Amino acid sequence: MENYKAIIEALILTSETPLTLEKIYAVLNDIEKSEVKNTLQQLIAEYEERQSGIYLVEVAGGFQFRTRPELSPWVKKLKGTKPASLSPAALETLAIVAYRQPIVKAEIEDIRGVDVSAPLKGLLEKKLVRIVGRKDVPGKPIIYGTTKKFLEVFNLRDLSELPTLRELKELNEQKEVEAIEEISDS
Amino acid sequence: MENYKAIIEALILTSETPLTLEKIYAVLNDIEKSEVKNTLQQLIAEYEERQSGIYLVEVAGGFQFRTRPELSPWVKKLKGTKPASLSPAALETLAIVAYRQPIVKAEIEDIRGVDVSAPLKGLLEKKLVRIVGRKDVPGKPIIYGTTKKFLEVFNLRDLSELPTLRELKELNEQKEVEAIEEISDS
Amino acid sequence: MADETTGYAIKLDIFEGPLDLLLYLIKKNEIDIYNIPVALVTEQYLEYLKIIKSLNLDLAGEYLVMASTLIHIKSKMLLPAPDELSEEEKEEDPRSELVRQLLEYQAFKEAATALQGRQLLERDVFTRSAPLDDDIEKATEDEDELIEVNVFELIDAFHRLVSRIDKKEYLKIDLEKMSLTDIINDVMERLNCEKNLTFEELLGEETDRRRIVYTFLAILELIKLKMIKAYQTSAFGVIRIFPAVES
Repeated sequence: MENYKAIIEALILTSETPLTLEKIYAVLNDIEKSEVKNTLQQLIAEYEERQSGIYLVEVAGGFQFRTRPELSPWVKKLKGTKPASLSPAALETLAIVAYRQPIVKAEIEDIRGVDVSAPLKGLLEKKLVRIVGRKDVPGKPIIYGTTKKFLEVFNLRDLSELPTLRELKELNEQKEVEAIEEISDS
Repeated sequence: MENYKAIIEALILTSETPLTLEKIYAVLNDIEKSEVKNTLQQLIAEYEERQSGIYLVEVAGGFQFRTRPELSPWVKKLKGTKPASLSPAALETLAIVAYRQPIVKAEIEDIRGVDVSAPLKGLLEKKLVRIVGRKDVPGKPIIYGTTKKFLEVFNLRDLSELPTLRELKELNEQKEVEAIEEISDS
Repeated sequence: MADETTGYAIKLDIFEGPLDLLLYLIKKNEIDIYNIPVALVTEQYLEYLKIIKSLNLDLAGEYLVMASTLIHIKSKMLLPAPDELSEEEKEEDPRSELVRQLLEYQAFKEAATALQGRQLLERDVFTRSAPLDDDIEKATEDEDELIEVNVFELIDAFHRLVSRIDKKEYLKIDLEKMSLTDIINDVMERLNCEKNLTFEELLGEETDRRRIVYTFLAILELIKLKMIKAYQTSAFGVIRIFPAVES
């Protein structure tokens, strides 16, 4: 006999949304529905009894592991240390500034084809981009460049360590030869 | 006294990547480091003993809950998708980077005897390999290394957990045999 | 063309390259890798290349390079009889470099197989994949927030942009340009602090010729971009540079 309890526990852990009874039935198609329900109650009771940091809860029509509410201060503290990622818009804007600096906003927008006010503001707040100066042309536009923190985040000694487009293109091209005339006769 | 075990268990569950000791220390700043380590060992043993569907594993420099390998058929059935696997070319390239890092592309190609552009790009996209910097030789080629995700995916605590290469052993043995032969000849 | 994501390829891709083909021949003939009969292996190797050719499949150039290496070794082995050689020459087996390469490659092939045999995430073992609880918001907006992104993502993003807009002038990014940008950034940073500078002040103790040339080029570039202004007090007096717009 299979260890249904272990299987159900594994399924709950890996499910992206609260795991519904229907999904459990579909995976374990040879098991009685009442047995699934009993096993789930057993699991809930076990986690309750252990008084651990995790509990199994029935939520949104399914089952899910959650951290105990009283532990939320620590969980929140951990979230504070979670690295943020950049949105695609921010990443593209940052790439333009990094490779084309010193650059003004209009030039970034010319390349991206859309307004970049929001991503640019975010990058300034994250201190990845800074104001380098102003250009002495009508409107005196602000010039942007990257910061020391930018180098730190990307683990670069200086900007010349950035990979070039040619190097990226080289990775896209696989060398091949078709003819083997020369050797086939030897 | 706080229930440290419950807190650590909750932190591991909520962390998206293996939870490092450093992060635990940062969240629980008033606790002895040795106590954190003991608690983790205790938790690992508890999950081992329960023989449940989940186990706690030390991987990629941190701790993570994972489903037991023998349950993978059911989890796969739930997910319904086939996991993307690496081609032999990508795996060989990855093995070379893992053992010989930091390494430049030309060195990988020397070992494999073929162009590695395509597999290398695939590994960069999958975030199993990363750009480490540039080598200070003419042409300043890009240096590659493996990522934390590589350790996570291949279930390694750190790089030192990689098994020794057979070639090294064998080449050394061969040298020894030759040395002995030379001695016996003279 | 080989498709990296599927791992399937139409070209004779049972072999990962010439070394892989050689290892196969060695195994097939039950040859001692330390004592390869080069004539036999070369013959079979060329035979395989002919098959590939007859199937009209693309062949990586590396296969041809290996073919000529094999022929070269074969001819060297045919030359003088071993006992006519001195001790020193004897040690120099023409096959030794190839053997070393084969052993090294074989070791990595095995290492690759070993990696594949581990308990792989998302194949053998799985982790929690539910998104983080919605009710727990991020605690504080940290001033010195950690950001997780790598250089490859950056160049890849830039590449996507460039291919989208198809403006060739944006392709002109090379090490030289980025080195110049480094210095442009330095100059602007110093000007922000010190308001105005002479070329000599800018260089300071610098004696590296390359750095001096680059600094000069950086100033010319900044003047062209109308980001700085340069003034000379007299015909041969010192040149002083200022930010083009006072901050």
